[in-house]
Parts: sequence; structure tokens; C-alpha cells
Amino acid sequence: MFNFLISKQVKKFSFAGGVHPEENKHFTENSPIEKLPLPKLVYLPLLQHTGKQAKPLLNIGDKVKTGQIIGEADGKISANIHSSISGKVKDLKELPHPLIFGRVLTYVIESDGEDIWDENIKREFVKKEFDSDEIIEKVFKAGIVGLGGAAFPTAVKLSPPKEKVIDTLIINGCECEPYLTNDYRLMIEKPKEIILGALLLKKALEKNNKNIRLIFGIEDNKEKAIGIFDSYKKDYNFEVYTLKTKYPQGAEKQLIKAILKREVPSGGLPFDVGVVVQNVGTAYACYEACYFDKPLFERVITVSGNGIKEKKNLLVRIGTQIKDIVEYCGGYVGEIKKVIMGGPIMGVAIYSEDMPIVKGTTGILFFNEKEVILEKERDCIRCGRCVEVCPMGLLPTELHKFIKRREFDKARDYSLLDCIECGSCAFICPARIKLVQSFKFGKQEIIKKERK
Amino acid sequence: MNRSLIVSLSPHIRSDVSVDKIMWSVVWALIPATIGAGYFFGIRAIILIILSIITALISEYICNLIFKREISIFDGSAVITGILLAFNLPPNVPFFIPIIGSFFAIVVVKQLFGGLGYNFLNPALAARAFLVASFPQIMSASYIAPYYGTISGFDAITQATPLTAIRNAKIMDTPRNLEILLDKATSWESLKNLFTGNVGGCLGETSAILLLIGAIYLLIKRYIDYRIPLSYLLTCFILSLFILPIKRFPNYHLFQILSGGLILGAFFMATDYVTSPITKKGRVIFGIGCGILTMLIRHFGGYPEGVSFSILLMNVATPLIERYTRPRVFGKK
Amino acid sequence: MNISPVKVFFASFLVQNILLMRYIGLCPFFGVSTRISTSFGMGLAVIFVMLLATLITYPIYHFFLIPLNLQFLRTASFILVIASLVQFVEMFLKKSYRQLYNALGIYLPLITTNCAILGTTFLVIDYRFHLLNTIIFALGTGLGFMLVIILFAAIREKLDYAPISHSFKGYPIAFIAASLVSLAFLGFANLFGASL
Amino acid sequence: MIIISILLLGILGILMATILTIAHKKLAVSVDEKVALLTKVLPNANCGACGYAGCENYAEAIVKGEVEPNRCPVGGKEVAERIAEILGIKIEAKEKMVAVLTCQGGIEECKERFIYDGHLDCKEANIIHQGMKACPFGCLGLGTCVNVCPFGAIKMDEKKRLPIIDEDKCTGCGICVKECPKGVLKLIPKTKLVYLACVSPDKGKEVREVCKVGCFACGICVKVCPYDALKMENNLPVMDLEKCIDCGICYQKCPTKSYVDKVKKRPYALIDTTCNGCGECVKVCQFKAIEGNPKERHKVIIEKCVGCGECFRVCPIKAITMVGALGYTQKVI
Amino acid sequence: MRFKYFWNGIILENPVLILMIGLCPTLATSISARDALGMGIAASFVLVFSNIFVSAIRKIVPENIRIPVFIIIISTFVTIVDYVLQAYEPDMYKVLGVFVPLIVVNCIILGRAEAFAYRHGIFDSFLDGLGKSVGFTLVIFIMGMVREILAQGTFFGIKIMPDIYINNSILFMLFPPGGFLLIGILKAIVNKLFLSK
Repeated sequence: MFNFLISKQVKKFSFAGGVHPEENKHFTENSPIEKLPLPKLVYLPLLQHTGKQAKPLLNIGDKVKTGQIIGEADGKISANIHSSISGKVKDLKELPHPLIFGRVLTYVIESDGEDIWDENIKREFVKKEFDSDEIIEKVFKAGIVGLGGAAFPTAVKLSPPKEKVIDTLIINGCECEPYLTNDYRLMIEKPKEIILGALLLKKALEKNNKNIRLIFGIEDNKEKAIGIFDSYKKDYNFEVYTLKTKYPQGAEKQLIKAILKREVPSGGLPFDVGVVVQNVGTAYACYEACYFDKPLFERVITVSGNGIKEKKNLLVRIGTQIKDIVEYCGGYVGEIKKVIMGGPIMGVAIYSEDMPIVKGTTGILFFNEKEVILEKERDCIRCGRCVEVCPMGLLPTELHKFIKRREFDKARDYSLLDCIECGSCAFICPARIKLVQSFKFGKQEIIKKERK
Repeated sequence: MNRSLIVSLSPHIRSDVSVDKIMWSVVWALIPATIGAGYFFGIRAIILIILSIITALISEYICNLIFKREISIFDGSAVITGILLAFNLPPNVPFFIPIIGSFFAIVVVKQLFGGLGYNFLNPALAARAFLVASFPQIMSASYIAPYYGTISGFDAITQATPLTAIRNAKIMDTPRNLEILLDKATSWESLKNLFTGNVGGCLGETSAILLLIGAIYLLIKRYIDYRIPLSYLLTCFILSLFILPIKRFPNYHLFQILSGGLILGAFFMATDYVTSPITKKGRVIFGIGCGILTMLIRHFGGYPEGVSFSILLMNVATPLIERYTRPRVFGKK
Repeated sequence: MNISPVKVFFASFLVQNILLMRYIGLCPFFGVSTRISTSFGMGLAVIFVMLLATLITYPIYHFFLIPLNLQFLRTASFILVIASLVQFVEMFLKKSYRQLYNALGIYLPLITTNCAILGTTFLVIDYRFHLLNTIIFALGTGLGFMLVIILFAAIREKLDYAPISHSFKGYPIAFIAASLVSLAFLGFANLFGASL
Repeated sequence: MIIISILLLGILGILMATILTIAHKKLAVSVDEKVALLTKVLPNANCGACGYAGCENYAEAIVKGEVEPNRCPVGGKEVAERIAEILGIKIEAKEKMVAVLTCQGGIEECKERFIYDGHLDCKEANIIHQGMKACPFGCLGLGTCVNVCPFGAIKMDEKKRLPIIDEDKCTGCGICVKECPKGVLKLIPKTKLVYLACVSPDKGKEVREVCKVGCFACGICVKVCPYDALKMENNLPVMDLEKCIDCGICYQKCPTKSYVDKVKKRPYALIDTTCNGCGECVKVCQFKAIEGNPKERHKVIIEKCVGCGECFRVCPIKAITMVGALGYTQKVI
Repeated sequence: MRFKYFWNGIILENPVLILMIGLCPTLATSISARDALGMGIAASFVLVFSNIFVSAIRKIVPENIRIPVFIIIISTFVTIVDYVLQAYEPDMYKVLGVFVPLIVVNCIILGRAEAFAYRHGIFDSFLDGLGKSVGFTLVIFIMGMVREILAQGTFFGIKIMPDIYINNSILFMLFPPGGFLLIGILKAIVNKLFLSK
């Protein structure tokens, strides 16, 4: 009862719009991170990040060790790809990619069951100071990308253009998507490591800027995590902001608005308002990359949903096929209808259990008939709910109307390109209109037209 | 492993509020007032309401067939139109009135324009305007007193609804008479009658309390936006302060708000999703416009109440309002 | 006829709106009201020409035709004068005020033979207005035209996206929409007791 | 009176004429000649029915190419034709093209990978995992082409979920070709009768896994083509239109029937009595449809003959006729 | 063959329902069958005669002043009609009011003069004018008839509906919205019948 009073006193930060779906985090909130047994076969697509596909380095038949580089970053915005098991390269061919809707050149690596790590990876923690360039170099080599889902190469994010003055680094611990608890578990189990990683990120940014504020933004439904981080904040000199539990609190632009009240200009990046946002998972990966020289070949994911027997938080090797996870988690419950990679709002529905976990996978959700109800799209009744919840201040129903009629110019005028595809509008729509599909399509068409 | 999974674009979870749920909730919210209509005006009121609903459903069904659309009689929207139309009829109208009205509302105002979501006027109100234009005698002279009160709610002699009584006095009687009437009309006794519904008027508009019960349910469920009713009622409230000196008739604004279907209009008809703006700013402007027009028509126009026409006029202006009240896009000046 | 200018204004502006209640000027109304931007330009042009036309026909009628007892030449002389006037204004604008011409002038030819203009000049004569009321009437009528055409254009832009059955698409639904708009405008009946 | 009226109108007329003439000279603004010409042709009623502010605006719009010249309802067809004449719009005598579907993977032949839950539009479905068809290159069958065809020439075969193109209605405008996200619609000359209906560049094994009628690049057609019109490129046979004579052998020999032969009924060969049994025809016939002893009159086994016309072509003494061929014999020669 | 100019005007090129011109009088004066017929005839008279006249003088009228000339011709006939009506049918004149002089700017008449009569012979122009007139009169008459029957229960002032209907007639049709609604429905019917492909 008094808890209630105390929590009222804490100032909660938020943004305009957004939705609050049922959280369903209780499934996995309290299950500690488990290690998934080594998979026998991994699929490693050469494109697991935003940007250009990496260049393949190995031939079919070559032997690899865990953590060995197999794909080299190609161009400015790209990331290295490392093998996640030791064994033999079985194949290199184009295979369907779970997140990028298309086929991507993929290494198929067969495990030798021994998991021999690359000799460069250190096994013991040694306290050490790094300078900015060193950190960026290590992060780049480790192939680290944003682990919140967007998978933008972190090294690029850490080297903002010189003319941009960066004064704040926000570590995103919102995890606003329902079901997902991987970041939460990581924050509880490895808070110190995350903080060390965040300090490294801050240090990297201090190459051109001074006195960067380090802020942890955590939603108020993760009280335990807030408590842990609050207890460290004096020692390591950072701030913790408690945010209102609301989707899409974790979206970069909304997070910046909520914490700093700054608006990223339309078409701009967080750089433009002096901010860099990194996910807690990324901070942890940076910690490992710098102190252990360990490349990014495993990550924590949440396995949840009514369709799976044992709901868990798992540390899995990148490239593990979904069927291995299903097997480990005790198989399906009921008739499985949908498998979603990522959160239930922004995640991608995939159609095959052969698909691999990639760097950007935050979770795997298995939905059975309880959660998936096929409803027919109805005509818009102009209730205006989508307008209310749109965190970007758009008019989704109007945009949908224009795209349906293929009037992309009008949709552009109505700022379609500002849409972040968060799906709040489609979530709330009582007519069940598939707004995100329209917007994704419309944006693609507009961009295509502009390229011409 | 040969199962077929469903694939769709995000989001993969949806809120549990659907069109049908909203529509039927509005129907439930109108139930107290429906019962009130039966209580005050007898079984005939219920028959009128049922006739109206049935005609609306049949018209909707026929239009679905003719225009080859999906059968939409179960989504509740036709039922709402039926109830609201009946609510806007005087209790003593002949039975053919709700039938013609419902038919016009569904066929001409709604289905010809493409069905639910595409009509630009509120069907029930447009049908009422159509009936007023077609059958002026019937529509103005079919008011009866409720079982437990008088037709004007404040005076046994006056045989007209409160607003009509005031209006008639304004046009014909001496200023002296008008003052007496206004005194009576703004008395607490009269206001109490207006609040409970013990007064003559259209079927569903008389009882403010019963309507408010439904409205509060909808507001709590967030099925209607508070902006339109609030700005509408506030505008009426403020304007009626200026129209008559407050000192003489301190409750005149309350009288204005409680009488003539303003509550029904503000909470149930002005808030009709399809015909009101979708933007927040637009909704405020819409409400203010309704308020101004209502007071204009009541005090200077040709009709005693004016709620229905003012909402219709603002419906007409809705596309324009919407166009010029686009919200500010995040990150844009 | 001696009516207060306020009444004249409201009568011409809303109560007896030229498009919805009097049915004058419908061809351009239905033709142009497909887009808000053109409707706006058209509305401005109508207001402008309407004022000009009534101002110029008023003296012609009162100082030439009546004294000479030539009222029957009303139709011929009015249309002649208005047509020439509009053409002159158009040329003038085209040459001297290109900006204004682009915004307004392109609607001028459309107005020359618009019955709204000629109708208004006839109406002010039929109502025997004095000069002030004539101006008020012309202004009110023009504003009424503009208001309705813009409102209607917004509605039609919306109707464009509706799944209207094939045989009702286009003009029929526009007529029915006009019918409903004019039904709503019945609400203005007798506003301020204005009725001519 | 008459004199006065004549005088007045005359004076008015003269006055106006002078003003306008002077104004015309002084305020002359050069106008595009074509616009002036078109304006002359148009009715100049300035009625606005075309959607433009006046005839001149409409003329300008036509010259700019914004609209078609057939929008003037007053002038009608005559005016439209004359405008076309002035603008010199001519329909050039091009080879008539027609759109064909180069994918035969209906719902039976090419299974779906998953249950697609989204907008029924190929382009929008294509953005999710490249559509639900097992073959990433195959026709999605959601009917975008049907919707975009301005001539109503495309229909959806609901059973197979493949579009059917009505060649009589198809004008070869190419809109469907442009809109198809999979590129399975192609324009070919209307006279072309045989074409490959598969676009998958995948290797044989992959194609065979997903589609029963997909070309898996076996190369048989390339081998059997007597005219050297086929070449294997990128796992697909490419046809040289100059060389191909639509004999249909590729279609007959294709193991997956990935080809389409538009000839409904092929002719068959008939050997007349002048045959000297040289055996040339037996050598070329790929279907073992001719038999006979040397130096004797040969015979055609009609059941086996596919009417490719090879024998007819090689017969040194022209002893073979193609029966039932309309316009076919000429072509072969 | 030349009679196609006549027949065209009635349905295929009906001025009101297909060409969508001359809407104002069609809507405004069709409140009863009688008034509608009167308006139809008045406009027809102007149309036919102005067509003939324009056609007759087409060779001597220079291109650049043709429009004013047409207007003068039309306004002459309009004035004639105006005065005839005023003299012989004062009641009707009152109802038709400003719409009689407004015939002068009726798009049908100027449009036909420009688009047809100026380019065709006298007889053809006459046929064309007649055809369009009949088409116009037909539509306005139908409108007037339906509106009178629905709104007043009468036809040419004669009661044709039972009293019970007349007492509760749909007055709506008499008002402007009724006119718009009716012509919308008529146009839809015409679309369905003649324009559907």
C-alpha cells in the first residue's frame, strides 16, 4: 500500500501517444538466463545488420573455430560476421533470411561438437583502461550491432560526424515490447557488466566530445532493475530515468523525447540532437568485446508465447535454428499458428522452423490458436484511435486511404516517411486494418520512386 | 514439421476493441434512455423504437444485397441509427414516420455513400431533418406530456416543450409574459424535471440523467472522446451567459443545456465517429462550432431546439476542419 | 424594399444560399468543386466579379434603362456589359498583376457566363434594393457561394475514396451529397428572420 | 423607342468594343499557339464541366499532356477528334503486342509456404518474405494485374489462383507488366504462339522442389529445337524471336510442360502418293510419327503427329501437306 | 441520317443527364409538372430559334466577336420569352422568376450555338436544337412530375393520390434538397441504363 504512495512520487517520463498492450512478461520474467546446448548446425547469413552484406572469407569445406571471422565488413556501414561454433563449412548458398525479406548468402556450418574457441578470445577479466579509438576498433572487429532489434552497426554509431556535438548517451533498457524479458534478465543478472560496457561506450564517444551524460532509461514495470541500477549510480556516475510503461517507449525518438524533451527532427538521427542511444544488450556485448576480445556470436533471447511448453530466457549461439530451441523448450502446446521473431508488435512472423537466430533477434514467440485470431479487415469507421496513439503525430487512416489508392505523393505530403512502423495504430484499430503493411509498402514505393 | 504457419506483417497482437464491440457498447449505453422513454411515454415509445430499429436493419440488409457488400446488420451500427432516430422523434408520431425515417437514414444517407465509415452526415440526424422538412405538422405537434408530469415541465397551462414554449412566448407574447415563463423555466423545479426527464420532448432526449449514465460508461471505456461533448456543452454554457442577463435568470444556462436534446446530441450524436473529425484539435473546433450554431438557431433561428441541425452543419464542415487541423508531426516544425 | 442590411446579408449568405437554396450557378459548382484549391480560387473570383457586376449594372439600370423606359433591354445589356467587363478585367490582370491572375484570373472566363453573376444582378433589381443593400447582397451571395463550394469540395474529396456503387459514382453521388448539404442548410431557415 | 433602344445597345456595343479592342492591343499577352488553336476548337462555353476553370485552361492542360482530349462533354466526340488532329496524335502502326502470363504455378502446382494474412494485393504481399508462394519467382495470384488493367482484360482463375488474360481485350498497354511485382507478365507479339512460361532462374533441383511446372533447365528444348532458336542462359532457355517459327516442338518435348502453346489445334501432316520414300521426313520427325520402308510411300501416325511441320519443311518433293492448318502452311514456307 | 442530330439530344446526348449542363433551371423550376413544362418550352423556344439564327448568320460573323453576337441573339429571344410569359402566364412567371432571363446564360444554349449551329447548316441546327430541347424538356418535366406527385399528391394540379397521402405528403421533395436528391437518382438510373459497360 505504501509502495503505491512511493511510486507515485517518482517522476515518470513519457511521450505523447502510444499504446499499452497486455505485457505478458510474467511468463519469463523470473526465469534466469539458461545456456542452450550447442547446436549441431548453424546458418549464418552474411547480412545480419543494417547496411551492406559482409564479404565471405571461407570456402566450402574449410574448418572454423568458434569466434573466427567468416564474413568481413564491406563498406562503411557493415559488420563482421563470426562463426558461432567450431566445425566445418558445409555450404555457402542463398537462403531465406528471417528478418530481411529475401534470400541472403548464408554459411552453413556443421559442428564438430567440441566448441573450440578462437585463441584470441580471453577467458579472464582483467581491469584495464581503453582509449576511444581502441574501443571503436574492438567493437568493430567484434561485429557488434544494435541488439535491440534494429541491428545497426554499433561502431558506426560510436563515430558520429565531427560537427555533431554529442552530450548524452542513453542506454535503452525499456524493453517496451510485451513478452520480451531478455534485456530485463540481463540487467538483473549482469548489471555491473552492462555498466562497464556503457562506460566504454561513453568513453568511445568522448573522442570528440566532453562531459557526456550517461543515462539509463528503464520502464517502471522493471522495478527490480531500476533498484539495482539506482544502487550503482553514485559509484559510476550515471543517471537512471524511470519511464512510463508504454509502447513504443523504447523507440529511439520517443525515448529521447521522454527523457530529454528533445525532438529528433523529421528525417534526422539522434546525432542531430546530440544524443546516442544504445541498447543494454549492446552495452553488454561491448563489455565482452573490449575486456575479452570476444566477438558477437551469442546473445540472450526470450522464448515465450502460449504455444511453447517451457518459456525461457536463453543464451543462444547466433545461427541456431529455431527447431533446436523448440526441442530444448519442450515442444509445442496446442496447434501452433504463428512463430514470431522479435516482439509481438514489431517482430516478424516467420514460416519455417529452419530459420536461424540472427544478431537482431530479441526473442522467439510461439503463438497458438489462443493468441492468433484471424479477423477480417473492415472499413475504417474513423474512430480516430490511430491518430490518438500515433507517437509520430501522423494520420494513419488517411495515409492508409492514400496508399490503398496508390496516391503516394499525397501520402508523402502527409509525412508517410516519418512513420516508424511501430504498429501502435494497427494494434489499436478496431476495424483491424493492416496499417503497417500499407505503410511499409507505401514507404518502399516512395523511396523507389525517389531513387529514379 | 510440415505445418503451415500464418504470416502477416506486424503487429501480431491486437487490442480487443473491435468495431462491433464499440457499436454494441453504444447500443448498451442507450438502453437506460430507452427504458426511460418507455417509462415516461409508455409502450408506444418502445414500439416506435423497435419499428425504427427493424426498418434500419431491413434497409441495411437490402442495401447490402443490392450493392453486393458484406452483410453488415450485425455490426450494431444500423441498430444505433435506428435507436437514435427514434430518440429524435416526438412520442406521438404515427408509425410510418420512423419507418420512412429509418429507410432514408440507412439508404440515402449511409449506404449510397458506401456504408459504415463513408457517410458524411449522421444518418439519424439527417433523417430527422428530412422528416422535419417533409412532415412539419406531425413533427412539431406530436409532443405529449410524460405520465408523471407536464409537457413543458414547469407549467401546466403551456402545451409545448420547454424550448418551444419559450420561443412561442418570444414571438407572440408580451415581454412580461416571457419573463414569467423564463422565471418558471429556470426554477429548480423545472430543472429537476429536465434532469430526470419528466418533461415533454422527443423520445430519448428528455432524461439527462439516463443519458449521462450511458455517456459516462462510454467515456470510461474511452469509446467516445471527451473533447466534443465538453467543448460543445461549454460553448453552449458560456454563450447562454451572454444571451440573457445572469442576475435575472441565474439558471438559464443550465436550462439551455438540459433542454432540447442537447445532452443526447452532445454525447451520442456529435461524437459519431464517422461524421466528426478524427483529429483532436478538429474535435474541439467541431464541438465549439456545434455549440455556436445551436445557440444561434435556438435564439435567432427558425427552430426551437437546433441541436440536430447544428450537428448536421458541423458534419458538413468536418472534412474541411479535418484538413486544416492536422496534428504536428513529430520532429517537424 | 427597405430591409436591414443584416438581414440582407444573412439571407444571401446562408438562409437563401445561392447554390443550395436558389439553385443558381450549379454548373461550375459541380464542375469545379472536385478540389479544395480550385474551389477556393473560384470562390474568390466569384466574390470579386459579383461585386463588380452589381456595381456596374446598378447605375446602368437605374440611370439609363429606367429613365429611358427600356427595362426590356435589361437582359441583353447586362450580359453584354458583364461579359465585356470580365474580359477586360481578365486582360488587365493578365498583363498587370500576373500573381493575382494566376490565383484568380483563370476562373474569370468561367464566370462570364455563370448564371450566379447575372442572376444576382437580376435579383437585386427584382428586390428593388438600394445601393447599400445591393452591395451587401452581392457580397453575401459571393461569400455564400465560396463557403458552400469549399465545404462541398472537401466532402467530394472525401467521397472520392468511398466504395460507391458504380452507377452512383461521380455526378449522382455529388447530387445526393448536395441534397444532404442543402438539407443541413435548412437549419439556417429564418435565421435572424432573414428571408427575401 | 425602337430608335432609342437601337441607339443604346449600339452605343453600349461600340463602347465595349472599343474598350476591349484597345485593351486587347495594349494588354496583349502571347499565348501558346496550340492552346489558342485548341481553344478555338473547344465550345468556349466555359461551363467548367471538364473540371477546368474554362476552355482555355482545359486547352492548356491538353497541350501540357495533363488530360486526354475527350473530357469536354459539350463538344463530345467531334471535338475530341479534332483536338487529336491538331495535336497530331496518331496511333503508329506497331506490331500488336499482348500480355501473357509466364508462370503456370497455380495453387496446385506450386504450393504455398505459409498462410498469408494481409492485404490481397501482390505488391503488398511481396514485401513479406517475397510472398507466400513456395517459388519466390512465381505468380502470387492476388490479382493486382486484374485491378490495374484499364480494359478489364484480365480475370482471376479462382481455382488455380492465376490470372487469365483475354487476348481480344488486351491492348498491350503494358500496365500490368509494370505493376506485377514478380515480373511474370510479359508483352509478346500477338502472332507469337509458343513461349516459355517460367521465370525462375534457380537451379533445377531447387525449382523441382517447389513447383511441378517450373523449368528446371534440363536443356531438352534447346537440343530439340530444329531452328536453333533457343539458348540456355541463367538456367532458363531464351528464345530468339527471329528464328522461332512456333513449331511447338519445345512445348511437346518439355518434361514439365513449362512452355505454353497457344495454338488450340495443331494440324497434322499427310503424305500424298507422290512420296518416293526418301526418308528425309523420318529423320527429322522428333516424335516418331512417320514410318514406312525406304523407297515406299511413308505414312504419318496421326496420333503421334503434333503438327510441328518439320517434315513438310524438309520434304524434297513437297509430298507432304499440313491438314487443318489455317495460315500455317504459308508461314512455314 | 440527319435525324440523328435530333435523336441524339434526347438520350445519348441529353443535355441535363449526360452532358450535365443547364442544371440550374432543371432543379429550380421543377417543383410542379406545369412549371417544369413551362420552363422546358421557354428554354426550347430560345434554343431552337437561336440555333437557327446563329446558323443562318454564321458565315458573316467573324470568329473573334462571335460570342458577343451569340449572346445578343440569345438575349433577344430570351427577352421575347420573358415578356410573353409575363403577359400570358403571370402566375407561372412568378414561379420561374429570375430563371427566365437566366436562360441567356444557360450552357445548353450558348454551347449548342458555339459547338453546333456555328458549324452546321440551318436545318441541321434546327434538328439539333429541337433534339436538345426535347431532351431538356423531358428531364425537367419528369422531375417536375415526380416532385409534384410526391410533394403535393397532384399532377398538373389535379389530385391523383388519396387524401390520406396528400395530408401526409413528402414535402421534402419540394425543397431544394429534394430536387438534388431526385436528379441524383435520375442520373444514377441513366448511368445504369446507358453508360454501363
